[in-house]
Amino acid sequence: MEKNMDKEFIAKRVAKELKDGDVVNLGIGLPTLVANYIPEGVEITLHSENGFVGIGPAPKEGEEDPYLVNAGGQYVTIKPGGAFFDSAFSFLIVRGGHVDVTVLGALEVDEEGNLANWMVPGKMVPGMGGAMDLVTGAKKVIVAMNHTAKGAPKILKKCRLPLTAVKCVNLIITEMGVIEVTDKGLVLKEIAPGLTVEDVQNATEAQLIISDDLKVMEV
Amino acid sequence: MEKNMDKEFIAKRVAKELKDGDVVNLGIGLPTLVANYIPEGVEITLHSENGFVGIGPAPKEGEEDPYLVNAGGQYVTIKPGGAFFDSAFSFLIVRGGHVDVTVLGALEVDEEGNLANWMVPGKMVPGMGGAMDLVTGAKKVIVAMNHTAKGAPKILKKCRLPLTAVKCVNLIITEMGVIEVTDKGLVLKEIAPGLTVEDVQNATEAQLIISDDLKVMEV
Amino acid sequence: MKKNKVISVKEAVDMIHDGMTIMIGGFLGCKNPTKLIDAMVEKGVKDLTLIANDTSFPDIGIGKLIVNKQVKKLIASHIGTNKETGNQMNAGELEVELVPQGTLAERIRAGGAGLGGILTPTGIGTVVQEGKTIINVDGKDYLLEKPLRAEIALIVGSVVDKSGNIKYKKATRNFNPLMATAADIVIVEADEIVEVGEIDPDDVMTPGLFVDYIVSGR
Amino acid sequence: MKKNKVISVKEAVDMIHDGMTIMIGGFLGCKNPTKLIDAMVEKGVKDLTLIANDTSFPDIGIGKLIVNKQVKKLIASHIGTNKETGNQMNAGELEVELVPQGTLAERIRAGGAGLGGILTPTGIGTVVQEGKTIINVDGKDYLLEKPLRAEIALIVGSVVDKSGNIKYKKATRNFNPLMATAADIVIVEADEIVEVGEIDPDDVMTPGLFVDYIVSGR
Repeated sequence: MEKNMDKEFIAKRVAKELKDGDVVNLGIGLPTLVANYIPEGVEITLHSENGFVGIGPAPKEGEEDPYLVNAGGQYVTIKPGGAFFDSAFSFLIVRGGHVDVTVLGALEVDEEGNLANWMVPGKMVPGMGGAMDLVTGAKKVIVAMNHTAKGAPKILKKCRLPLTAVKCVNLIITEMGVIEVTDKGLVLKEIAPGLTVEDVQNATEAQLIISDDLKVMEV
Repeated sequence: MEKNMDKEFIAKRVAKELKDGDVVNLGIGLPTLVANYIPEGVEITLHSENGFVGIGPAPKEGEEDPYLVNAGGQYVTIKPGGAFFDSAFSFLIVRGGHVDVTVLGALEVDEEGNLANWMVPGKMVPGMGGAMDLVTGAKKVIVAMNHTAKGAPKILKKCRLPLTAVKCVNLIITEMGVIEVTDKGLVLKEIAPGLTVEDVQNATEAQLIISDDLKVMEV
Repeated sequence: MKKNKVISVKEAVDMIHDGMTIMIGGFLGCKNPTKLIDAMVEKGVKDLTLIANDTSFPDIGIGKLIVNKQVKKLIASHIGTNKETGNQMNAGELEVELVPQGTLAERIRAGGAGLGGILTPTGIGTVVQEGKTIINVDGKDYLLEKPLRAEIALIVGSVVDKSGNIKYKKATRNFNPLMATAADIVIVEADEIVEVGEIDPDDVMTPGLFVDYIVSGR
Repeated sequence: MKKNKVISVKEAVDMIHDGMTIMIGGFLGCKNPTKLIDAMVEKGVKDLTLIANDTSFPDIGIGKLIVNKQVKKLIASHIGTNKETGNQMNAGELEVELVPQGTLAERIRAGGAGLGGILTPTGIGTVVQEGKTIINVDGKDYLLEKPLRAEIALIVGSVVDKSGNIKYKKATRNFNPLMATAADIVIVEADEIVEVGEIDPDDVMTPGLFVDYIVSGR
């Protein structure tokens, strides 16, 4: 699959994890795409960590409101029933466990559910922004990412980059499969069409436990 | 002086301590009277710990608003320029040092500025309400009270009742005088008309230091 | 979030059982959720742990729960306006934990905010510090005060939309927005229920995501 | 409180000196106090310790202070949108303390609220915990995060009355109401200045008692 098709495929699969009524925070990049694929009949509330819930679609050209941007600084809208608040309250929502699902990218994830997604020492140090609070506080943390980076596995035995948080990831969704983080390790629960378990394991440094009930990934 | 005249006298003297622009919290009882004697040209903002600033005068009969009571549960009004908030924010104001002056009664005060005003074990245990936060957080703590209770001194060498806070009182204003709490002890700075220093000391358990610049209390 | 969270007072009180920990909003009877409280009194649910600013007056709001001896343990800042609270406390029938008002607010907020506690100077050198950890930060002592949470919070809202967004009017805000964040189930008694979208997003003081159920206070 | 706190941008910036600790509100350039910042750039005040969520973009708001090398130390949650920040950090010209966004907000709030610190689970097991005290509360580890305060806070307000009461509109609230509580001098850059009494007391998000001066952002 091509990169862009991968992204779409991953985003669609993530969207299926969301339940009616969920409060959801979507990270910048791939995770943002998830909003485009919310299943029929499911209504979710999107949290924007700069200070509101109820993110709506992008505004039409010429209707951008300088008072209304998302946490990435892009112009957005707010849906009826949304609410604005300050940064302390925004992270009361996050840290207090009032966000049902957060979806974000990763540089590395490991067998224990440790996550590294905020810096590469000496290279990229953008800061953690709200990520550390989100993965610590959200009820469910879904990592949505490409399975490998330039051919190198991103799902490792042990993260090597500085962590975002320890034992925080619940589910990993890539273009190759769906992996659940359990006390026993990483369980491959779904596999992308056309791939074998060996394909996935070969692209993964961590040892995968294969679910007795392994399914084909559907989006 | 009679009790009620005492109260009025004390309240008037306390009012002279308030400066234009001060944010002030007045305790229940005698301290509340202070609001009636604010000097001409001085505008203060009254803080109500249940959640607003800008307490106005009592409403006219028939114009009481069940949504608008003070921390004593009495109907009040709010002045133009006032603001409502929740209890956490109300005490952010208090604890954070944003109240310039708090005026409250005492059961006992001592030489170190320790204050006891919230309980008499086995007898009266109303709870501290906001008092502990107020005397800990306000920039200036003024105790306004009768000098003695049933003839017994209330200004002691050391408080015997459970404390509201340690070393918190800045100024004590009674019907007999004005006493400043300093590192060296209690300094009598003003004395009520017609009284001698001995009169005040006799009604006081703590040793008073007499100010070189002792003045007659004027209201 | 459910799209319409409005239920009857009876349905609400059916969720409240003996022995539960309950937060109740309001300040000295000013806008306690009286319909819910009256129904609790009628149901006779008992052995409650109650977290509230005060116990109001004997015949008003929360006060009735005390008079009716439905509360086993009380966490509050002030009980002086309801003599019955003091009587039951002195008789050993009611356990009372008195908490400075600002600390009570901050502990509830911490419970809602996922904080493990807050450090406050309030209570240092008093009976409030008994049994608590004192932590020195940069030369000054503070009490470590732990978060408070409840199984159910019963709060009031002046204007509530059907998704649970709340606007509080005037001095009725008090502990309500804090309690809304710190309980497993949050039930708001609404003075006025409106359609979703009728409250300006700038005016929402408690977002609907915190609210599970709405009852009419009318 | 002064009755009319409105001053000129020049009078405001005259209060800002080399070496000061300054908080600046806004989020990724969304409503930084740009008039005040531009005047700071013009004045060339330097060696600042800056507390802000982020360093915006190189040519917008706070970003200019970085590009102009006026900041000695930065406390922020995110610097990825302004490459110059990273460059100066890597070159050892700028000291950067990266703080999780929720922790940054809570530390500023603690500074305003007179708290000695807060206990947060965020950052446990990461580089954020380096040099900090870990406190176990009821079996769970938390970081003790200390309060932040500044000498001056420069914030924005959408509607500000002459006594300093502020209403923020939409997503412009972010760190502004927190910073308003946590600095010795608070200067608000107002989109609109109105007379006292024009903002409904229910709509005031920062009471005027926190605000020392107002400048027009028009």
